[in-house]
Amino acid sequence: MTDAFDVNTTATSALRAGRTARAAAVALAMLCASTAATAYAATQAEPVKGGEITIVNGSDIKSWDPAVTSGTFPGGPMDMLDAVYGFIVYTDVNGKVQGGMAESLTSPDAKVWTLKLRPGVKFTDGTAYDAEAVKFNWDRAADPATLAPAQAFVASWNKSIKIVDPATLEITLANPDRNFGSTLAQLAPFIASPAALKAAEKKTDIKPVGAGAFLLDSWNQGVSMTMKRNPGYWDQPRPYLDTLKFVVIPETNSRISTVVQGGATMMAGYPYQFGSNAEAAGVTTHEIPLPGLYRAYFNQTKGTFTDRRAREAFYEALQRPRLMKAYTQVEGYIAPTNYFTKDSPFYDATYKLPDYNPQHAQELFNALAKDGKPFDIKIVTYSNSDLKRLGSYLQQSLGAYENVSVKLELVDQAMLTPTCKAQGNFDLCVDGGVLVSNGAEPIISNLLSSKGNDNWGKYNSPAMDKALASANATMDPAAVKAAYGEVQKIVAADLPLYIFGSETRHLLIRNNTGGIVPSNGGILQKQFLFVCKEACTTK
Amino acid sequence: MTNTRLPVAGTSPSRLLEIENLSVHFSRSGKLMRAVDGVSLHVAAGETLGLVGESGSGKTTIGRALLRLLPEANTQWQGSIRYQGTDLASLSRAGMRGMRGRMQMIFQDPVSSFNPRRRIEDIVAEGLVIQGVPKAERRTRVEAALADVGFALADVAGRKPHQFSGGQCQRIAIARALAVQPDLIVCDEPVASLDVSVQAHVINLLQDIREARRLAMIFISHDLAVVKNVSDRVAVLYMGKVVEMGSGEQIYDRPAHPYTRKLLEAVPVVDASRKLRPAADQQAIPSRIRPPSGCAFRTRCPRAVARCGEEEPILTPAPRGQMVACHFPHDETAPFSTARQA
Amino acid sequence: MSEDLPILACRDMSCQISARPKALDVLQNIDFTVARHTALGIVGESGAGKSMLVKSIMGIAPASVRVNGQIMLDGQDLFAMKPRDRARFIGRKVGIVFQNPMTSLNPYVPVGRQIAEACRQHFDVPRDEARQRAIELLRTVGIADPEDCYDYYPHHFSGGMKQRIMIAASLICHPDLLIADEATTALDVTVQKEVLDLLQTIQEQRQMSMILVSHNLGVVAGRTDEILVLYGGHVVEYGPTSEVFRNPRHRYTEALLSAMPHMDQPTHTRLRTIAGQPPSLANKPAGCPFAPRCGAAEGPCHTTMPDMRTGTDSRHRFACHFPLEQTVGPAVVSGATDRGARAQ
Amino acid sequence: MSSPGAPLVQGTRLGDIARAAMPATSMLKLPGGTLFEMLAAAFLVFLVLIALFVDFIPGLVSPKFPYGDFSQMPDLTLNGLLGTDDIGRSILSRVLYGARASLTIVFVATCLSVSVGLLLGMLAGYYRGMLERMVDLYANTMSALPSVLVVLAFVTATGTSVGAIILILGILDIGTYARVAKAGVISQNNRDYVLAARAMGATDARILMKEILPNLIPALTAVMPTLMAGLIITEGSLSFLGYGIPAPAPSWGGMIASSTDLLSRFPVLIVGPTMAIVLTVYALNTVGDYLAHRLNSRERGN
Amino acid sequence: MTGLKPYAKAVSTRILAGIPVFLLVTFGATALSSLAPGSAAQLILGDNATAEQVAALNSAYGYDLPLWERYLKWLGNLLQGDLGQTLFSQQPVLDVVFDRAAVTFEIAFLAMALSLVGIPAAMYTASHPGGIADRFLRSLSSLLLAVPTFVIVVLLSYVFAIVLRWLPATGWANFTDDPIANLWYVALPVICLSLHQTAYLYRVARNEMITVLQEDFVQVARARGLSLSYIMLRHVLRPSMPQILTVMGLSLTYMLAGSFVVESYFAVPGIGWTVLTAVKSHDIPLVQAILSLTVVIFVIVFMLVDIGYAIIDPRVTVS
Repeated sequence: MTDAFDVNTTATSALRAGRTARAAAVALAMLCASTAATAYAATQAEPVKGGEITIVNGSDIKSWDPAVTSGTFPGGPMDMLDAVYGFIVYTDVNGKVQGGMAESLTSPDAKVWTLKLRPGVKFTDGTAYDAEAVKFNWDRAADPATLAPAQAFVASWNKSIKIVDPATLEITLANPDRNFGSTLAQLAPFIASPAALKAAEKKTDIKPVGAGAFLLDSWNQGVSMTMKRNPGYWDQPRPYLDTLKFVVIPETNSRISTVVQGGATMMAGYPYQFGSNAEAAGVTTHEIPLPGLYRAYFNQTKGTFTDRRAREAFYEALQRPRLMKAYTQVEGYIAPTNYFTKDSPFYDATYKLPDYNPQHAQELFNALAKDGKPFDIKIVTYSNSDLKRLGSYLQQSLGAYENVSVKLELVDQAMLTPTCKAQGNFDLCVDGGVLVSNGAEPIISNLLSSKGNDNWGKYNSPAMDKALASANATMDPAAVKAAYGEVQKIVAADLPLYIFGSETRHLLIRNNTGGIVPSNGGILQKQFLFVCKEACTTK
Repeated sequence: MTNTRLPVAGTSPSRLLEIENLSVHFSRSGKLMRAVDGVSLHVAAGETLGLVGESGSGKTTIGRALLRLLPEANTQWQGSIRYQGTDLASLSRAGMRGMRGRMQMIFQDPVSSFNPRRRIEDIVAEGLVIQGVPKAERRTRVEAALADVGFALADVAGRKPHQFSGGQCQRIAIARALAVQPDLIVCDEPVASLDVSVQAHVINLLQDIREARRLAMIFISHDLAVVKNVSDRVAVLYMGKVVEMGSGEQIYDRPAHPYTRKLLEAVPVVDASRKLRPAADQQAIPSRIRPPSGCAFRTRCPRAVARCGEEEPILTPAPRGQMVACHFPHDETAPFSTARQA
Repeated sequence: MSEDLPILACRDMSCQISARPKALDVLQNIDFTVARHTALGIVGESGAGKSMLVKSIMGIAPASVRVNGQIMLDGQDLFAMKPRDRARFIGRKVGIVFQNPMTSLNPYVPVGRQIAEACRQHFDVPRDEARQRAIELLRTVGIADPEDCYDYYPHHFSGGMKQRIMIAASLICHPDLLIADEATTALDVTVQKEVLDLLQTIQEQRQMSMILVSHNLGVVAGRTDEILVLYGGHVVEYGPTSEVFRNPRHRYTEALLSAMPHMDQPTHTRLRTIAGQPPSLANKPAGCPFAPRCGAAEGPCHTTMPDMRTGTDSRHRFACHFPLEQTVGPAVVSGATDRGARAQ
Repeated sequence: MSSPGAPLVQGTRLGDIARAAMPATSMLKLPGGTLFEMLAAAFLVFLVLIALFVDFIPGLVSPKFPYGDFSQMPDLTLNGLLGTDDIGRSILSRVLYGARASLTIVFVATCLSVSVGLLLGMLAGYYRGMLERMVDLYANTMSALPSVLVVLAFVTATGTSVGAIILILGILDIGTYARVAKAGVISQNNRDYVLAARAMGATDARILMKEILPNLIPALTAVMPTLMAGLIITEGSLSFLGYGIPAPAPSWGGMIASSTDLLSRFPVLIVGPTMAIVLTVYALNTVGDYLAHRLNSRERGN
Repeated sequence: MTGLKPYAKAVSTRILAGIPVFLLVTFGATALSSLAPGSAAQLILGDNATAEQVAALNSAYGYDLPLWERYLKWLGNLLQGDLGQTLFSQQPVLDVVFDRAAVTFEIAFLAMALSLVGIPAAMYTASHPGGIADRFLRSLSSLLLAVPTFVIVVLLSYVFAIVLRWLPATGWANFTDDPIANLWYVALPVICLSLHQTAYLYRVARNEMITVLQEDFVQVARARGLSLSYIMLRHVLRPSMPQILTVMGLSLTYMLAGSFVVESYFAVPGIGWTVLTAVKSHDIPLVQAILSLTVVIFVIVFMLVDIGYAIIDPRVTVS
């Protein structure tokens, strides 16, 4: 769930976040579900047609395969895929599923879902963006050979897709899933022209032919990508922009100064990275008000952390706000008490993760040593400077205890997932970045259910699986809240993850940028973007 | 006084070293250069053979060839070098190593002929170590060799070459050669880089040693006066060939080859009684890579006629007894010696 | 610029190299003159200070060398001039040929230009005229095809040829004085003779003065009018060449003469040796520099530097407390016993 | 052509005399070098002492544990002299311990490349032929490629461990040392003392070890500081790019890298490690120049 | 020295010597794919790929073949002018490499041109050794040589792009598209690259000139009363050039491929940055192509240097 960009970014100032969050909340109140006419967060200006916007990312995509998606965060690979394919549905900042390329995705019982497509939408090769095309893409994603990360998810329901008419599909799930829409938006949102997909012999041959707001004009691998507006886009007069560019700049500082100097329009990051540049003329920061969690995986299949006492000791040994400060160099973090934070509707104050308690932690370390299970861990994380700092801080803080031994392994970007997820070669694995947890699902299941896609620590608790299943199976808010109460209870009891901070993302943007509509983890809906004639984004 | 000997064909037992038809060719970037071209020489025990000639005449190459010290790359040589009947050319490296105790060399530059990082006593003992002389004996022999050149071991022990002057270094070099008790020493310009006030020392020393040990020497020098002083016999080299060979008196008083005469005339003489009359002649020195046809000296020779370009003169006995390679050898006394005797 | 004014006069000249712990005296109390149309030989072994003397006269001694005293060139006091003017003045008045023809010519510049450049700089001679002069000089020094050779680079020439080119270059400004600093040392005997002959011819034809610097007594013997013997930075003997050779008064000169092997000695003649080593810059004897090696040295020799004395010939001067006796007659060069009689 | 005609005093070129008497460009000249060169050498000695005895500096905190709050400005205490880093460790302590890391890596890598390079270079220079061509090929290849690229490619393959970094840094300079050694052997091969040893019947091995090797040491020593300075920079670049010695071990490049991201907020973080790298490289270069100059004048003096 | 012969010889010698280097380097690049953990396939397929799937894709790319076979195949394709396509964007590698090389060439050449100011500076200080200018430039050049490029880059971009905002922090415009913008963008990278280079060139040139100044022929020129400036220009500059040329050749090859830090920090799409990301993402065809280019550049530059020697030094017959 991470990518190069995410790796380079991290947390935020709680104070700053709070202020911007309020401003954003006002704007969000005006957000309307199906039309985008009022969807200009913090923007007063009227949309202007034409112009060019440049989004700076830290790395380039590896493939145009619509089924191979990962990282719903701005600057991640989905950012570029979205411009070409468009989200079929997306989750808005309130956690509500909205229509994107499709008109709506609805269900009366969380079991049978109806997807209504917009009539007359065409791929840029002229073929129809219709039910057949959608089904083709999903069938393809369900094929293990496609290697889609969402393969298991899609395969659990793709057989049941019923094409009602060219603009309507009916999907019947095996089990009710309240969060089907947001999961879909996260895992399998892109539909490419079947013709283009069929034409490609190898994955790398896939040409980006979608029905999204933009057309790929040129791609200079690792450097930049230029897109032109799709003249046949369904939602005229959108997209407003003539040209959308993505440029790759690996260095965070260079990215920031590029935006500050006007060399690019926006980059995603965290206020601590922006520093005084956020105050520079011509730019502003924009919070994406989606709280996310920083977490690390305990390896629960082998090693020290199979013992709950070790996990408890880990929690108790460290001051999490200080860890966050070490990570982001910014003051004011509050340690999350559980998976859900205070501003979540599911928050339950009863069940709390262990707090800082060095004496008890030391007792636990001693006890573990006495039992012949010394606290001897390997922390695996990325080698970028933020995570290196985090890892070093963990190592040095734990090192102050007796009977503790900590190794730190910093791995290359491409190697973290294989090392942690595939090989399970770690005790604690930190992949950095926040995992957006606004709607709880599908992320919470991915993290905590025994079959969860992001459950790198292989946490396995039947009670947790059951609680998560029941939360998903109902549309009744009270039942959901009760189920999530149970989840928090189990989390506090089992300590399946190390949850150490919460954060929202920010954009550093030129202040003449309008039409900022975040979706999912913060990826902007590019068709709304426009260039104002003068500064139009509030500071 | 001088043991002048007419060169005789065939091997005689008194001949310590016999070089026959030695040719050495260097190839430099595809071009072949004949450094030595069909040279035959011999040295008897206790005899000093002087080799004179200008730069590039092949003196040094001959010296190195007969000790088999020429670089192996880009060098071909042929001919036979017999040392007391043993053909050095056919010896293996190890076999040659055995011979090295009997032939030694002294080099021109006393400073560069010593490894600057080694101590004098080690340098002098080097040959003995290699020849496998036991340690106890080594010391006495080093001491003796140093004593022969006027040093006490105690004075030089522990010191490095740079602490000695050029003349002292050359004496140490002699000691190094003597330590292995050779029968023959090749001296390659041993006094060329020494000041006049110092070179006399070294020359006298070499003479003393030669007499005391009945050493044979090959004395290579461009300085005709020095060669005259030390040599029993003298061979004059020109462009890799022996052009004249005979006793010192023969060569110096009645040089038969025009080149020898030219050399002798050119030697600056400490004679301030009259101001010299400058001559205006000058001839180009021919290329080593493409030597002229016939006699190599003909381009500089005032006596050259057509025959000299067609036919290469071979070394034949001249009327006065020396061997000369010239179609028209001189047979009068040298003009300068006439002047002196006048 | 009168004709009887010497072309060069060094008065009480000395050179010091600034060094630690103390400055080194390279040359001390050098006094000599070079008359017009005459040749002076300067003789000395290595370290005697020959090179430094030449460089000091030419004004090209290294920056760490301090030159004191007075050098009058063509009646002008060199040290009274500004450095730039001095360099130009010397460049015009003096031609110099150095020891090593291989390194004295810039391998990157055609020889013709190296010959012509000085007169282009000093006299603003137009390019073509300078070229003509250079070609003429090349012809004078005996280079065949001088027109073609003008554009050749030094590596096309042999050592002797290069030295001829150096001589040509030294003549381009019509100098009054030609200095040949070991100009033939690196050459083969036959070539050496040719070059020496050339130098002498030119000096005589062009009515120049010449300084012939050499370590080899034989080189200067028949070719100079006067000779200056340097030892350890001092002038030990100075006088008419024939007089000095016939009748050396300083014991060093005499020893040097008798230490040389001669071609008219029989084979295996023992040479007379001089004990010890020439003095080094760092530890010079306090008195006569030759005293430690001199058989006749006594008390004062080791403590005081002898003054210059004058022999019967007033032009013959020498610095020795106990000079050799004046021999009469031309027959014997010196008292060296084993050298035998040398016919004159 | 080896016959040296009549070069009686050929060794004395005018320039040599001039060179020997060149004025020192610095005003104060100490035995053998300028004050500045002495200072540089003293600094290196100091650095080596630090690397050896950093554990015993009284009052110096560990480079791995926090000393104060994060990213603090420098103060006048020992540990706070250069401030604290982004997780509260004493930058001074990390710089000093980083010296140990850098010097160890560079030293061991240099030992490796010198020993292999020397061996290859000696054999190549002595026997020429195929071996010489191989050594040339290797050295050419290495100089055709930017060192950071070679190291990166290698480290991607082996992973970042101190051993791997030492190995690859060592491999980098083998070619250069081999070339220097080779040139030294070739220039000595026809020196009279080698000929003399051969005339004495010395075996190749004996000539190489006893005659040639000792005289290669100065030339190698003279290039060593400069190459070591290069290695310090390469190692720093490697750490800077994130492929250096693994954290939390202190390394100068790594410290610079982690301070780079925070440059606009805490510019002071970059000062300590940058100074350390710059001074060390400066000192090494100065000493290298000095050695090269000394060697040069001695060589020419001969 | 007759006609073009030395040049032809320089060219052929260098090409012949370059071939084994070329083979060795490109073979190394090929081997990299088997040595490095992870693979392009892994990156393309994403985190969910199983080992079998990765292996399958690898075999589709031919990465399962034995190393030498893969290498021969690559060589064969190369001879047909086919360098393959980039693994991810499917651009022809040749186009990518030429595009990016043009960028790097521009930066490198400008940096080289800028660094030439070191030569007149060296001429002045070499002829006035020990003077104020000499001491100042010597200290300055030593200092510049001691500052690693990555520090220079960080500091200069901090000062000029972030604090002062005089120059753009990143970006690129092609000279053909917009010459002014091109110069604007190129300024910081060029300055960063050339600082080190200038210092190095200056030092080499100064030391070489000091050495040449002690040559006998300079003493002769001085003895002939020629002016110092004339001596520097006519007698010192040219003999110093071979050494200077060697250094320029070496640093040009270095700059052409070695500007990783500069290029990636300033996001300049040159080959340094490209090869860096290509190595990280296992884009082997790209790595191979760039390394090949590096070697070719190396050979060409040294060929030019040799030709330069032959032009400068009349003695050279090119060994």
